[in-house]
Amino acid sequence: NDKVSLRLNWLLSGVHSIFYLGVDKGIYAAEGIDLTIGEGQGSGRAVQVVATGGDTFGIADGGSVIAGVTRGAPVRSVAGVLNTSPYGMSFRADRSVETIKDIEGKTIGATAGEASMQLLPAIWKANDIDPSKVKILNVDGPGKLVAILQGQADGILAGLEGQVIILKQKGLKQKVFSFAELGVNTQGLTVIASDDTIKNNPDLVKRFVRATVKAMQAAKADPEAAVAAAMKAKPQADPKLLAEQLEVSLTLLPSPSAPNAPLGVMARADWQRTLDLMKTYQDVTTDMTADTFFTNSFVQP
Amino acid sequence: MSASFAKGPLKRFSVAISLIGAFLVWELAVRALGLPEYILPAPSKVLTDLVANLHVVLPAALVTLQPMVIGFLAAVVLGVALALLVVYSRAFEAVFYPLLVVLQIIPKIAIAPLFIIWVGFGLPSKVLLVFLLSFFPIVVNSIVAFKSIESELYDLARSYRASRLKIFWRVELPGALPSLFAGFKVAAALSSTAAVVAEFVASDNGLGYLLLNYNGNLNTSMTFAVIVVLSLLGLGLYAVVELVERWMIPWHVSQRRDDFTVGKSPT
Amino acid sequence: MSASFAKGPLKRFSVAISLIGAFLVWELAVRALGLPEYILPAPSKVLTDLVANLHVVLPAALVTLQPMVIGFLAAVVLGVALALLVVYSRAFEAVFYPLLVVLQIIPKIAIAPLFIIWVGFGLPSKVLLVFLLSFFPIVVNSIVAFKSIESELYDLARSYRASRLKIFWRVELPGALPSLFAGFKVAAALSSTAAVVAEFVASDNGLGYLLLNYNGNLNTSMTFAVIVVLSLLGLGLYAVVELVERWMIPWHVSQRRDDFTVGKSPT
Amino acid sequence: MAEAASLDLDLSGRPTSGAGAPAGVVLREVSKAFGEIVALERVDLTIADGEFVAVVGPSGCGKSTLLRLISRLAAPTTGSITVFDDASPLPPRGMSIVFQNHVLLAWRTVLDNVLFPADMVGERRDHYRDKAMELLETVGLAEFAGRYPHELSGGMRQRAAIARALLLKPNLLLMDEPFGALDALTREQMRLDLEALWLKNRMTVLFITHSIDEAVLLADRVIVMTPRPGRIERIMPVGIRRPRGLAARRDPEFLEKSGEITEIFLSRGVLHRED
Amino acid sequence: MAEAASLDLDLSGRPTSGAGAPAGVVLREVSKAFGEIVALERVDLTIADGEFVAVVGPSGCGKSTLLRLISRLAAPTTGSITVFDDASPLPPRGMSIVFQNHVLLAWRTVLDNVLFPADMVGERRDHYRDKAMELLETVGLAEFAGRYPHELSGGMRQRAAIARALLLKPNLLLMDEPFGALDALTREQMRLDLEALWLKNRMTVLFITHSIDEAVLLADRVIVMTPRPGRIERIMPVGIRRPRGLAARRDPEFLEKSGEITEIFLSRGVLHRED
Ligand SMILES: Nc1ncnc2c1ncn2[C@@H]1O[C@H](COP(=O)(O)OP(=O)(O)OP(=O)(O)O)[C@@H](O)[C@H]1O
Ligand SMILES: Nc1ncnc2c1ncn2[C@@H]1O[C@H](COP(=O)(O)OP(=O)(O)OP(=O)(O)O)[C@@H](O)[C@H]1O
Ligand SMILES: [Mg+2]
Ligand SMILES: [Mg+2]
Repeated sequence: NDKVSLRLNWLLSGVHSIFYLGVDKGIYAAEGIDLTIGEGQGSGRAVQVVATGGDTFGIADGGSVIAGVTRGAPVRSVAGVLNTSPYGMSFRADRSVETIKDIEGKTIGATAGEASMQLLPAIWKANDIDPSKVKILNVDGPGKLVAILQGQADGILAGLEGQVIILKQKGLKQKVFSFAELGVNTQGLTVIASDDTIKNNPDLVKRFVRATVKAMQAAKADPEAAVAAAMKAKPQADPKLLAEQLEVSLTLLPSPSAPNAPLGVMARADWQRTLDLMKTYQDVTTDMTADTFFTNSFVQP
Repeated sequence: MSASFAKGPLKRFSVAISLIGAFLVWELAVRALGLPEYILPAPSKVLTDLVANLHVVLPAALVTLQPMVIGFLAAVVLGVALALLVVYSRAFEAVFYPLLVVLQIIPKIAIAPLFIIWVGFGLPSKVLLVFLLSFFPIVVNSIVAFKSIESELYDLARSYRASRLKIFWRVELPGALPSLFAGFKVAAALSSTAAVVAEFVASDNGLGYLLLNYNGNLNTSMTFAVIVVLSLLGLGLYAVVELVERWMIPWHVSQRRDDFTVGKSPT
Repeated sequence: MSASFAKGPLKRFSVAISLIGAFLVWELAVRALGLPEYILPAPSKVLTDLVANLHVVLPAALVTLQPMVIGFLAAVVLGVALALLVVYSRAFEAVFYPLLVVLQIIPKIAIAPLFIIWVGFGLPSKVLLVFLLSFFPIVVNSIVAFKSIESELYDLARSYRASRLKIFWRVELPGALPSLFAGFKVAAALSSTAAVVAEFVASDNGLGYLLLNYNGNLNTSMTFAVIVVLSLLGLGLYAVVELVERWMIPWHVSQRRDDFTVGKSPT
Repeated sequence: MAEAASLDLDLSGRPTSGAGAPAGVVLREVSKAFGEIVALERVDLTIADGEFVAVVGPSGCGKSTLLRLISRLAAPTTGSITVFDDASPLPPRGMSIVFQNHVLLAWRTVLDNVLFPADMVGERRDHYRDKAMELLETVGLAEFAGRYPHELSGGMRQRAAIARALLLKPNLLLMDEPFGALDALTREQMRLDLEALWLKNRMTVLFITHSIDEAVLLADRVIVMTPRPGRIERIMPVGIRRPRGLAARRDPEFLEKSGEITEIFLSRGVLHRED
Repeated sequence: MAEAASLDLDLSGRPTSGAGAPAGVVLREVSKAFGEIVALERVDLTIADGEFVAVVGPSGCGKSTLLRLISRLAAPTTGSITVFDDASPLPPRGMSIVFQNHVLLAWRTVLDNVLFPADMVGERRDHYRDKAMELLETVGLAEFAGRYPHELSGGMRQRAAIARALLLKPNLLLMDEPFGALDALTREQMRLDLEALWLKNRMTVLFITHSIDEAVLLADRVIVMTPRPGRIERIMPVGIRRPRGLAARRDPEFLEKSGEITEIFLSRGVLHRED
């Protein structure tokens, strides 16, 4: 059996229970893979660690893959997990934000450096919003939650499968917009591997991707089992939270650009849009094409 | 007469009393102000949650304790050694001391990700971070300590042609202990913070990891529970350092204040 | 003879030389090992990027400098004052010193989000965090400093019925300066880290904010550029503290080593 | 207490007792113990205002302890002390002490050390600068005014401490072996200077010394103490005419009194007559 | 250098010069300056092995500096020094010093302070415990063996330092005003004890004192120094028969020699003849 490690993009959350389920049900083992899962500290970190060979595979969002690859990190996305962007905005229901236009004059909490914040200019542009009328409050993750709960912020940037659910659990009535529906869908979470692994051990990648797709299917079929598998590995987690997060994540698996594509297959359009947005709104300059960053050859042999 | 006030068992009591007092004030404040749990949970809630999750928190505490203690001990040994080099060798002082200072001033938290890439996730990078965060107070205090030793004591030792090693063990070390311990205490107090920071960046277990989890989920009462446990670890290390201090330097002025009349000045 | 080696301009040179040396080692390492930029950018690249973005980094540096300096000064004043209370009043020592220690040991980084709620966004919460992170080394060192003052000096002052205030200004403070400055230095070295942590938690400008942004974009070379600037701020504060020390205590043993023969021991 | 309060108005700092007879230092049944070590036992002593008293006694007999008690820097274990009719536990106003081990401030120059008392009583240093330089001249340290204590020899440090004690014209001067680190001749000179100063100012002086000759040559009365636990063995008045100067060494009373004190110590076994 | 190396084999630590005549301490044209302050100027001095030499001179004339140079704790500005034929700049083997200000280790009991030299030369403390207690007995501190220095009086500290210096049977004993903090009688007793010890062991002794009498009573030769810049004014041999004991005070040579030294100082203006 191949000893393989997977670096998650963040601490355990609902979507990750897919992988724990895969281990628990022996899906990876059946492909001859002995998998260890390690939680992570952001997609960027996962890109760095996979690029240097610290871990065999990683989970990272499309933006981080582009940022890394354009700066020389030898990695590539080999399978899509969340093909719909999980980025979103959540508002307090009592602040009368009915349409996205109502955001003018409001204060939203965001964390410096978080990917969704850098896409805000695209949101403004796509929805004809005057950026000078929106006040941004910069706080870290937990601070954001407190700010909206306390009413210091009218809304926050919140992951659809993450903080939105936490806020719901805290009893907050919210009005949620997803970036995808606001016209700014970027490539969501993907499985990445280093160029080395892809070149020297394509079979391993193929087996890993195949198992991952099977795990996604298994999780769709039995979300409760997935949560149970995650709880087994991480007993301190909150099963109700995981279940709700997973439920939302499962709705984000397909891309709106290609709603009927098989699980794991990424849409070039999503990558292209992500790349364009980053070139326009972030300090990414490159002549690389969208195909440099991903390949569907392992999902669709 | 006031000399006997805070001594012996009463002294130890007073620590407990002031802690309990602080907890009471906290509980009352939460109730009186009706603070929601996600802003400041009541200590009673924190305690019940902590007890309910002991099976998770205790193993994590053990995981965190390791880099804390190892990193601290490394900082003590290497910090004192570096200070000696700085004090003895002008060349070393000229070349490496600035680097030490720079190393300290660089915000380790910002470059912590590099450690992971270099040293890997887990214990080694945690130990390294704890060491880096806590060795500087030791170096600085040790330098002051060694430089403050009266030159007459050196003269006495040298008049017997004592070797450097003997001078170190019999004159410099005992003479420097009071200031050395000031550095050890600051470092001990920093080490729990350091361990948790290390786990923020480079770990998937331990109290820092739990903290990130609970914090991310806005589970404030468990966040506080972990902070309490973490603080207890830190206090434990600090208390051990203070105990060792009391045991090693019973002769120091700061320890024998009875015939010493500061603060009872007549005017 | 070796006494004159590291003095005067040479000493200042040696700082520069050792820094330049460190940069050279870094550059060579990056080239020799062929490290990619996303792991460790070469200093030359960092420098050019920094220069290109000075218009962004400099204003941010000014923003960060404020909480750093204000928080540090607050820590100096309040830290020394608290130490005096601990040294003078047994009651205070018994009740509040344990709380001080606990306050220090609690990982502030973990409860930083709460500060924002309590103190508000922006400068106040940053100052508070810098203060909390840097005042403890000052308190501990000050306590040692004040407790180590020879009781004979107190006797002398008291024999003239000197007021507490006079004893403080004329005896305790000058006598305690060497140890006080050890604490100040440790605190100064911590203050840049503290400011950046504060900005991580809650800020929409400053170097910490830039750091988060560049880090998020995997822009390692600008990340390092910001770290360099941040370190320079910290070094600047540290250097100011050292200058003040040299100016205030030219008489201290640690400053007059010329007729002092440690390290040139014959054996 | 009411009396003490009213005395505060007397700016000379030297109150006189109501009855008109000037009282200096009065010790009644004073004892001092450090744990099991009894340093002083049941000492009764009265020093008149303006009197010059010397204390002699074997090493470790409690002389320095006696000085600390009178200065109120330490409290007696039992017994009562009044200084200038004041029984309060505060150091008396107008007191100066020369400590046995000099006690100079390492961070001040010699001149600033001599000016230290001015700082302590809240007077402007400048007013005393000339006086301080004059005193340094007297003790032969004028050249070293700008140096730091660590640059002085042992005897020079002691002289600096003496100059400091004289800065504010004390009316109670407590000296603990003030000439102990001086060579015989500098010592003789300092003795002459001190006598001259005393004749001019008539302050109350308690002078601890380990030289019997010095005690007899300087004092109106010599207090002879026994080995630990310290008690007063004898109080010996010395009537030699003043100024005594160098000539006093040839005075028959000098020879007689110093011989007598030596005899006391010999009889006490402080010195074994082995030859 | 070759000679020095071969001497290392002499475990007695006291080499003799090749010619057979024992050489103790030799100073040639030795000067020492601290910045502008010239402490010693062109000092030439030879002390024979086993000789007892005393140094007297006014306060600040450079006596302590002379001791530091001979002990090799400080280097001369110019000139050369050999000790037991050894010109290396290391402190001589078998040397013990009594420093002017005692220098006790605050964190050690009196007994452990006396045992300190054993630690320094790497001998087991236990071997010396009896010897140390005996020495403490001699200086009258046996009771205080377990106490810390801050619990001692000034004179008691000095006696502890003397006991320490004698622990290892030094063959070169440098004493800087060792009896300065002692009362006249304890001092006399210590003088007798020191003479007895010297007669037994015949170590080379350099004895700095501010008592002319003490110098004449103890020494084979008395070195008289001038005020700063310190030079040797006169070297005066003292031929009084040994053991000198208490009786020596009545010896005509004692009176003659001490009078002569006093005259030197008087003529030097150390003491003003004002009456
Ligand atoms: N702080 C202290 N703790 C314990 N014992 C003390 C303390 N101070 C003094 N003593 C003891 O009190 C006794 C008297 O000491 P004191 O200093 O008064 O002697 P002294 O007469 O001045 O002697 P000397 O002439 O040697 O200076 C001594 O036995 C000493 O050990
Ligand atoms: N470290 C130093 N720095 C500057 N000057 C010094 C230093 N040590 C000694 N001196 C000077 O050297 C001279 C001689 O000092 P030394 O201590 O040898 O005198 P001494 O003869 O021992 O005097 P005393 O009898 O007072 O102890 C003094 O004028 C003193 O000021
Ligand atoms: Mg005394
Ligand atoms: Mg001297």
